Amino acid sequence: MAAPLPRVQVQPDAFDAGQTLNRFTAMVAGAGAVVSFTGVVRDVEDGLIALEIEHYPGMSEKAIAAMVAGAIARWQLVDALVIHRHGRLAPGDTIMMVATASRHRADAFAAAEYLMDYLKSRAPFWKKELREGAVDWVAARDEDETALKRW
Amino acid sequence: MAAPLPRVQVQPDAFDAGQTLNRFTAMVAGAGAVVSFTGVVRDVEDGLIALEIEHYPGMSEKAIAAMVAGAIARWQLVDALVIHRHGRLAPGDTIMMVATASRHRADAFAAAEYLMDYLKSRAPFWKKELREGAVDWVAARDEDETALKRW
Amino acid sequence: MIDVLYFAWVRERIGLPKERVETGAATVRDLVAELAAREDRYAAAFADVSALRVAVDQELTTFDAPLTGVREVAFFPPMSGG
Amino acid sequence: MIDVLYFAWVRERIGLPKERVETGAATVRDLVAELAAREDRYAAAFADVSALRVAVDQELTTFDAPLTGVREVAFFPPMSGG
Repeated sequence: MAAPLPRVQVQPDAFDAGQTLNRFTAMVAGAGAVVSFTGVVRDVEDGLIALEIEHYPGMSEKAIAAMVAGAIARWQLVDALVIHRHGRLAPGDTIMMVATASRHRADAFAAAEYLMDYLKSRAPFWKKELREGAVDWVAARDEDETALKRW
Repeated sequence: MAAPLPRVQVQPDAFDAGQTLNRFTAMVAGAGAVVSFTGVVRDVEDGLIALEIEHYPGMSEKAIAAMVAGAIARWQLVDALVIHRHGRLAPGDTIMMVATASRHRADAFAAAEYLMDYLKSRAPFWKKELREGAVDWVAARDEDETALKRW
Repeated sequence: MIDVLYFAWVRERIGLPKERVETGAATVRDLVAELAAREDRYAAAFADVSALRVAVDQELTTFDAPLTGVREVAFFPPMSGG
Repeated sequence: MIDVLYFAWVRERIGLPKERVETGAATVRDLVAELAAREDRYAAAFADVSALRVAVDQELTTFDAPLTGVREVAFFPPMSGG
């Protein structure tokens, strides 16, 4: 029996999303519905060399834990987890993952979307894109702020 | 390089949801957002011994392929896949899985929910629950039919 | 000749998964009437068509669907997959 | 004494991630005014506070938040995680 997965992990290290999904699913035996979201550094044609993610150590873990507690209070979840990396990532690397488990698929989907919306705009992470000859901080998007209004 | 995953698989065999998620994610290099849904036989306290899933061979594959095509036409998806098992399953077994990939998380979430709503009510599968001394066909739920109205 | 398929409790009630039916029925509804008139087990299965769904040549349709040129008709309860 | 932290381009513009500040500022806004008056790099970082976000003791808050008893204030651009 593997050790239980922590609900919140903020780490520089790579993680295996598929293995995490399987471990999470095995942990939530009462749930019929498991939803996962995986964010991947886009392997686009505009010459991205790397993504650097800065975070606010201490606050990032607390902020995410509060979001997970908020989701658990609001929907009937058996459990939820969030993993978010920081540091330097290459195109194709997995940035982060959310998983939610519920008896009801609607709750699992809603909670996963809620967590993503809050992570995008309320967790203290900042992305910087490194290209040949250019370094740009990724601006927050208005549509991410707007997405929060539905909750 | 592993063979590409088929978009639709209807099969009696168990499959590894985590490994499928990883293979799907590796296939969709242009996508930033991957959503998965995994349906698991609930390990509840009401004495479920097994779930038997009957399907309509031929139609089930075609119906799911049409749903996936519908999702791809409606949202900006890089790709999508559906795996659905039939035959005898035990509590804790994975029944089915949907995965969607998009540049935008909203599209990936919406398409996964759409596929789930259609799979629940429009794909020719029927579930039978086996308990000690009782065998019951699972009735379609009104709320699943209602869920289709939003699309 | 049309292949008629039954699934889930419809299959159990009628007692077979598939049969070839010689019919001149114009629509699914007419075919149901012919089948229901055969024997009690058919009458029981088709007692309430509002509880049934039908596919014609593997496409979901209504009981008013015409049967001209059709090879396969399937009757079953509302689906419960996913 | 308050620990003041800077992240992302605020950190880069000011040129350091963290400093201890001796201040009698009553609110975050007062602290911003004190810092902006120090040097050009601070003035540049705080030129448009509507482009900034603030956390007090690791909780997101507003620029009107009081600083009584506070140990840590952090300034940063809108977040872009996930």
